[in-house]
Amino acid sequence: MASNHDKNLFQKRETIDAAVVRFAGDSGDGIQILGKQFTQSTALAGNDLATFQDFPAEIRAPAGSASGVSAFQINFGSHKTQTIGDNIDILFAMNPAALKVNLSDLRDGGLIIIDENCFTTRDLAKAGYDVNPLDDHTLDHYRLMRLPLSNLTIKAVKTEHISIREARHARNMWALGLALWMFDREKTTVTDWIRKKFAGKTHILEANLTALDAGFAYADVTEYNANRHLYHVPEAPIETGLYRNVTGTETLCWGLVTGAMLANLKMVYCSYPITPASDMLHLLTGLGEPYNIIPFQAEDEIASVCAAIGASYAGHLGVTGSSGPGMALKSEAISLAVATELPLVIINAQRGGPSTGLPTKTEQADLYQAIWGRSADTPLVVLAPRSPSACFSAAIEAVELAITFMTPVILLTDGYLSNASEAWKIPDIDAITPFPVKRNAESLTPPLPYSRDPETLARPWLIPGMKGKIHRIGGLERQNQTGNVSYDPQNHHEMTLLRHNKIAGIANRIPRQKVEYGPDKGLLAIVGWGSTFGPIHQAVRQLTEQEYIISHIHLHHIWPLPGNLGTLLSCFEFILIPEMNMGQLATLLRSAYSRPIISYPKVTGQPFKISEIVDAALKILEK
Amino acid sequence: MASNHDKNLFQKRETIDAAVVRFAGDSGDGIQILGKQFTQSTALAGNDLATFQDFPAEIRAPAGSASGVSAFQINFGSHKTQTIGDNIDILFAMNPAALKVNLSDLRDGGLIIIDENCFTTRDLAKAGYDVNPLDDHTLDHYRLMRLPLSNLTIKAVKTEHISIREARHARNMWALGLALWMFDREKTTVTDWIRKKFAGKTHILEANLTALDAGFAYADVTEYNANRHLYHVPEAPIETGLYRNVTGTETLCWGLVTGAMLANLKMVYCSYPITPASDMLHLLTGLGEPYNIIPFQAEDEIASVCAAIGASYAGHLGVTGSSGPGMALKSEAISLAVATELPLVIINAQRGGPSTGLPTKTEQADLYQAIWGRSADTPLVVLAPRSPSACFSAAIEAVELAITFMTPVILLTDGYLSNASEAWKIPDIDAITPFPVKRNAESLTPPLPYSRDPETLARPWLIPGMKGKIHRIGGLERQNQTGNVSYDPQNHHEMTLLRHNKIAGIANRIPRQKVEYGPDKGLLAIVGWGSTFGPIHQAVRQLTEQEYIISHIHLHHIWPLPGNLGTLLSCFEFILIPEMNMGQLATLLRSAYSRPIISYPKVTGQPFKISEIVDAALKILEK
Amino acid sequence: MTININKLEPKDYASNQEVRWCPGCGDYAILKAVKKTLSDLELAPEKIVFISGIGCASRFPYYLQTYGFHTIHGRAAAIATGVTLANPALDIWIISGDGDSLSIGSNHLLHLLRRNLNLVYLLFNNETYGLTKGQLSPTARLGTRSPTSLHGSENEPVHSARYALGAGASFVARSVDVAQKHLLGILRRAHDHKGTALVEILQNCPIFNDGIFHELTNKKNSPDHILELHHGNPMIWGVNHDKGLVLDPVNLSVEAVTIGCDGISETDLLCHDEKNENMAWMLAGLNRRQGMPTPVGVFYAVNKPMLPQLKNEDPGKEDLHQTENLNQKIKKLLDGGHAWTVS
Amino acid sequence: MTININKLEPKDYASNQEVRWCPGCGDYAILKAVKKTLSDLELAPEKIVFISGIGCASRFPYYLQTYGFHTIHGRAAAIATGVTLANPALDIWIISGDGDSLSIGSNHLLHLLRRNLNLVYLLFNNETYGLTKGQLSPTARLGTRSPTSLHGSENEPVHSARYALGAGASFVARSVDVAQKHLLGILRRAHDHKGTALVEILQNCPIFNDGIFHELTNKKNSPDHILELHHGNPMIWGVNHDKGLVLDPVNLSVEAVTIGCDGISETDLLCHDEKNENMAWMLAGLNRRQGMPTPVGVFYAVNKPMLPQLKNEDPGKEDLHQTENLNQKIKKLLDGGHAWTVS
Ligand SMILES: Cc1ncc(C[n+]2csc(CCOP(=O)(O)OP(=O)(O)O)c2C)c(N)n1
Ligand SMILES: Cc1ncc(C[n+]2csc(CCOP(=O)(O)OP(=O)(O)O)c2C)c(N)n1
Ligand code: SF4
Ligand code: SF4
Ligand SMILES: [Mg+2]
Ligand SMILES: [Mg+2]
Repeated sequence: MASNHDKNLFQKRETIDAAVVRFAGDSGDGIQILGKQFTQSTALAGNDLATFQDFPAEIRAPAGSASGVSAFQINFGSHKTQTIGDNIDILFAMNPAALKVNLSDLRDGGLIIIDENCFTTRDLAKAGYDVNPLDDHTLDHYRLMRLPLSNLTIKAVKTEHISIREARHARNMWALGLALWMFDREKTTVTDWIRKKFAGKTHILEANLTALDAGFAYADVTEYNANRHLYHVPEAPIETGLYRNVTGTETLCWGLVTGAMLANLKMVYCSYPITPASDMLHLLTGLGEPYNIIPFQAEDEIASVCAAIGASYAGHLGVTGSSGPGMALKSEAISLAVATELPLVIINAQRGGPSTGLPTKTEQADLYQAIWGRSADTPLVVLAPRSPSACFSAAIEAVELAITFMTPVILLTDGYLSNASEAWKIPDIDAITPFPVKRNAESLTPPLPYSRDPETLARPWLIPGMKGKIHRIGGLERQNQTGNVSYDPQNHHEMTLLRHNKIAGIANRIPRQKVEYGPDKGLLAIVGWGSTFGPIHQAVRQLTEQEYIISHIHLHHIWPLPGNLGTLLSCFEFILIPEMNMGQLATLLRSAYSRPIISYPKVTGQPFKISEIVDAALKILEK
Repeated sequence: MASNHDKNLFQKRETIDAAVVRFAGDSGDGIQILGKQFTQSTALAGNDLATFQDFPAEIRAPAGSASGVSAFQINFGSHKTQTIGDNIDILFAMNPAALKVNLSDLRDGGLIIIDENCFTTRDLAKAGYDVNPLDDHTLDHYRLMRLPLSNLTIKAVKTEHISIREARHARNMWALGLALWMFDREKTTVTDWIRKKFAGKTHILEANLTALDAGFAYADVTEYNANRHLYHVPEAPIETGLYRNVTGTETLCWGLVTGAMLANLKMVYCSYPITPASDMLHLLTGLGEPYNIIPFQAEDEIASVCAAIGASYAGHLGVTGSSGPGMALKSEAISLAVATELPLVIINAQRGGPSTGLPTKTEQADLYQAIWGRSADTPLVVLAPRSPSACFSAAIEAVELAITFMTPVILLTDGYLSNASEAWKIPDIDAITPFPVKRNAESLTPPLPYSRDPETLARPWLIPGMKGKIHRIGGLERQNQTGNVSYDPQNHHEMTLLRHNKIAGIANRIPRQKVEYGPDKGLLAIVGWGSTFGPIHQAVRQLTEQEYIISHIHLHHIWPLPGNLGTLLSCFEFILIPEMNMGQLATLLRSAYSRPIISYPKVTGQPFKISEIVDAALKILEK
Repeated sequence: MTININKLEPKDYASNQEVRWCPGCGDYAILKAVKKTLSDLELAPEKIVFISGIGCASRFPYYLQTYGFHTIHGRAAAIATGVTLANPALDIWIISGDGDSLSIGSNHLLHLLRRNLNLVYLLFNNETYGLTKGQLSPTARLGTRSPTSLHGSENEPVHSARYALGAGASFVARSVDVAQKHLLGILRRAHDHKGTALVEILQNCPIFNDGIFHELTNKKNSPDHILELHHGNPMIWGVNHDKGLVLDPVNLSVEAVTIGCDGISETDLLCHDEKNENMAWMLAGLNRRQGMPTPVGVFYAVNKPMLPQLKNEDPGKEDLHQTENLNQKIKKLLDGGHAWTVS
Repeated sequence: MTININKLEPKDYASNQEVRWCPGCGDYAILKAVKKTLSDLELAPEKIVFISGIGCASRFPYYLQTYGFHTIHGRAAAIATGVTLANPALDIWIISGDGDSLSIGSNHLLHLLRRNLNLVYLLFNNETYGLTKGQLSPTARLGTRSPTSLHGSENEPVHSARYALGAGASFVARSVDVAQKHLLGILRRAHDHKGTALVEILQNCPIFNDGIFHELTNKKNSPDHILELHHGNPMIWGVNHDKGLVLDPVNLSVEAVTIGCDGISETDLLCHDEKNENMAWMLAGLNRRQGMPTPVGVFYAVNKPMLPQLKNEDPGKEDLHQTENLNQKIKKLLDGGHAWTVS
């Protein structure tokens, strides 16, 4: 897609390979909308991209304060983009607090665009600035673009129907207009969206359109420094296909819907609100009946997992979703699902902990809990998708494993995956082989609830309503085959082994672990899991470009681990595991393969930077 | 203590080294009382001993059925006794079901004493016998003593004030009398006990005394085979001191009381009934205020741990106790205690799982949950006493660690430890150094709730009521030092590390791990933890006597592991870990030391037999 | 919800599992009444599900030849909620003890009652924790001694009926284990009710709490202590059928009177009105008051909004793909009107 | 429980932490009233503890210069129970939202009320989940739209006052965030009560549920919608002070009348009696009924058995060894009369 702003052809656009832009402002400033619209237009411009949102923990922290800053970051470029970018190239700071909080992430020489109308003494004080940073040497290392953004917006937008306050609210559209211009974009997708969104509210609609135009035009027509900041980012060489921007929350939910459909099941989605899992409940509630979803907001997390178990017991697909503290509450009931061998899909959108911790920040610290966080021996399946795109297929896989092996499956996502977005190639549903639940259990002889499929070791899913299959299940240890209560010592040992072997056996039915990038053996493999994929991958690429020999292995199957993983790891002298926790996967792999592993923990509530991983790898490579 | 039944000196007593006796009958038969009284007299006779109770899961399963059988086993001898004995020498089977359920544990040639009045067609049917085992070849390998025990009791006891039913109830005392005679014991402790227990109920009291005498006299005066079954077990060479018989439940509770006293704290014991933890609640409730205990039966496990946290927050010692499923429910709140760094003692009396599992059976399968069963990174201390005696000091240690390091401490016991009894040398309380909580926090400058003792990394225990220390705490991540809410990324990393290092540092403040028995290095070390001590120890002794070179290492500090453990383990070529779970300690040690370990799981709800461990060790030793 | 089959006898609803309660336990009588009710209602066994928590009472499902799920302590209501959402065509019964329902599980009971799902909830109240050996139950009356209340309990118990009314229940009833005829009537009423029907069954635990309901069960003078509620009828009780309830409008309370004394006749008495929540409330508090009878029967029965019963078919029979092109629908969802083509 | 100090002003009870609620949130007004109450009661800040769960409301303790514990979702009551057991000499306040109290936390609320520990419980009812962005709350009225009830909620909400009465509460009151004077009066009454004092405070959430209490808070016609309860006074409301409540003894219900119509005069009206549980029950249900006002004030206040307050001293001051020889006592315990000597 080429630029077609003819009258400005004389303005020179710098062609750049990629850019990291962060929009930041008060949580009331509409920053997320700004970011999302910019993202949409970026995608349509053919760039690959990744985004990340950063919210304050308070619903609405005091306006203008550091704690109230909301930010949206996008990394886009003409090549495959797998992280949100280590350092920002361009920072839109809509108030002093936004500047203060985000400045340290700006690269040297980066561009700052500020609304100078907001740098009043009062606003500066709220942000915690003693001296106006525009006046001292704070910004010496950066390029600064001061704009009277509020005033320009108000001037453009104010009519008799629009109050000054309302007019000022359109600042985000003014800034978006400017950003679109800077990156050589069409306005049409945004104007379409505004028309749809504010349909019926004529004045607001007009105000937003006007502000967008004004911002766009400002750069277009004024000469004020604008030509210093005009960029063109060529299209990325992307595989052909149908694409759309998605967050992990969306793909995960759609994956569940698709998985249930492929299994010929309705999904009963039972949850209790908790950040960042609530959005799944909202999304699935919105889809509702037409998609064979029965959404249920329970009274707490215990009730939500129990209702999901009840739904699976009754023969539909019980799914529950939560985050760390809620997962802890669910653990007793998950034990029941393991003991009774009922299918259950559990989504854990991990966040910063322990306890309430940092609810709006990301972390990967619930791996221990997922694998080991229940009383007694309760093996189950744990999966961890690496990206928003991967959430879709992971959800389908979770459904299939749950019903094939009659087991709970825990899907570990995190705050980053939930909110981050990327361009997703929409898969062809028709190409996925359905796995409908076989309900012809009528023919099984004998109809024993704890008889087993010799291949999977799964028991049959006999459900209430079936004639001739009447039986009782429960949490007391049950007799092999019949399922009747049994206190027999040998039977308990046997059943414990059966439950163990059933899950262990999955190791050989999942794909072999492959090396993501780099050679199959060598000095150093960086092993990651879940959402750290992007930064690890880019780090390994960079190092490879620098001619280091290094590999990237990324785990998706956390439990059971792929059958060949031990052998694969033994082909590397060093294993480095960067994780957003104190070293949980490292513990798991040490315990599974009795081999030394170098753990690189980062527990800041923020994703890894590429450079951090590069540095950590270099320490080993250059030893 | 020598026998002084003069008139029977002509009867020859066989002197034996040790004996394993199991009393078994219907749960209504008073078997546990029988066992306990026999145990008391055994202890007074100077033997070392260990006992174990086996209850049905139902309060009262159908009389006469296999599921209703209750048993009490005692192993006693003239040497140190550390297990309940692999095989039974003498089985008292008060009904056919008791015979059926227990026969397989009787050694070849063992003695069976039965009440032949109970082998009616009806009773046999209830027990599931098609043919009377007294009539076929079932008992060919054993010695059988048939007694009309019911009739003998009724005949002896029945008066106008005692109904036949009541009279028959005294069967257990008749059997006890017989057992006392067989092992050359005094009746006095039992008669004293009967007099106390039934004081005021003259007829019942008389009936019991009479039955006891009758049983005793029967053996004494009749010649019916009795001289074939007279034993004398010489005193064990026991360290001098004051002794008493204790169960793990008792010693643990007393240890808590003592620990709180040494800390100058009251204890608020908060619990919700669950087998086998309920007995602690009963016992501590019984002690109550005079012992500075505030007992609290909460509405559920969540409330009980929360109340304990509240009590610690307010400045007394919060303690909570439960079993697996209840522990799962507590995990969210334990995270809060870790995050806020409050002292808390948590007792987990493990039982068979998963889910409701086998509530009255023993298991060691909550190790994973104790160390890893919470959301996010939540390090805390885990201890596991090895025997009823060890529970006492472990409880004191738990209190001291909790208040010294401002941390939750989990104490893992199990169904076996809770109910098993042994002869305990009562420790000298005055010899234990007190560790009173220092309340002079008034003088700390600055009075910051998250400042730290440089040595322990513990924060000060500032409690409501203190002037000048007012502060707020909570589950959101808090700023180092001040404790104010902080969303700062670096601070979160730092606080996570501090919490981690505080617990990790304990590794070097606990005693170095020593080898329990055998050389400090060699081919094979058997590593155990918790209640498997006895059978492992005896197995290692036996093998050593057979001139194998083998060592026993027994872990008490499960987390953090003792600082020297890694080095110690590296001195052995093979490590064998027998556990009553699927290999949880094995996983932990592999993950901690990246070294291979041979796991020997047993998940039958029953303790290991010595022979099982011997066999497992031989497989390695003879390779 | 019921279909006609060759009528099954009560014994046909018994499973092949040995019943394992203590001799004399009130649970036996309740089991008998439930089997009779299933038979009377001619319910198809495979359409019935009994869901319980943990406790002596909660072993109940094992003994019935129906589907059964013995779950975890306090969560039967939550699990039954999921079962109902997934397959409302089932005939769902919850079995739970007083500890299970009103100690650990009360939050779920509250929300079940509020949501008013279509099922029957039998609360076996023996005022003790049977299975764990007799600790203090939340329903145990003031002064109850137990291993956890050695000197007698010091707090008012939870009164199930009051709790249920406070939670917004649409049907609240009470019966007694050994009062078979009464119990059968109540079970039928409960089953007929549309919405959640809570039935408190006073149940004797001969082991840990023997005889606490003796006043209500002994043949001789129980009529002096029980008030049988009948919609529309005056509230009368007593061995001589001469005691009654009247309203004291000044003190806004109900009071006991004797017919024939102080000029009181039957027409002065309050008539029971199942649809009156204020009357239900007053009656639910009666048993706490000296000299007042314990009411049994239906305290309250009204229609309230129910958590909508989705038109689910039996999951075992359904083919979701038959009715529509699901693939097509999902394709549309994934596209969402926001997609673009890279070519 | 209060000691005299140099009187502190309301502002002296403010912590140095920035208050972080949305502009216009009703929580600000409640914070103001609480600080004023602490000052009026002359409470020593170091003797006060505020304990909260999780939610916007539960951030409250951070903003007070008293001890404070921001715990976990739904468990404030349970943690406060432990605090009270350990040190009843403290002045304990629980702060909790409607979701915190009546969704995840209702089991603890039930048992707290039943145990009747001596503390104040402020339930901020904004009929929504503020902190997690506006999902359906259990107190949200029928038909409420939210991200989890797109077409309007389909079940009767939990009515806090009714729930509390059903749970056996000894003190139940209601006030409104912006009704400062009324709120101050209620807070003082609650603090004076011996036992658990539950105060429901209707609180506006301008972000997710703006104006749901508008009827009760707008200056113009709120008197037509609010009934202020005063013990012993007839129940009258209305802009013209002419509406009243009477008892309909036949239907056992309270009904609204207009003074001056149908010969009704003030003396015909029901007088409020805080000690009457039946009246409390009827009043607690009023707001659900068309044309009825929402009562505010003290619904119910009686003395009930309290979980015994142990004679604990301040744990910070105690030396347990001073009063008796504890070692001796424990030695006796360990011996227990069952010991024997091996020599
Ligand atoms: C999470 C959990 N906590 C505690 C228990 C132990 N437990 C089993 S049943 C029960 C209470 C039984 O009382 P009730 O519900 O009244 O039933 P009953 O036995 O009297 O019929 C308890 C505390 C458990 N199984 N699980
Ligand atoms: C165990 C757990 N579940 C869920 C959450 C998420 N959560 C936090 S506050 C809240 C509800 C808030 O509603 P309310 O109690 O009414 O308080 P408000 O914010 O309205 O003041 C929820 C669901 C959590 N923090 N912990
Ligand atoms: S303990 Fe009580 S309730 Fe339980 S089975 Fe025995 S008699 Fe019944
Ligand atoms: S979301 Fe609502 S309740 Fe929460 S702070 Fe904002 S206005 Fe107040
Ligand atoms: Mg009970
Ligand atoms: Mg709320």
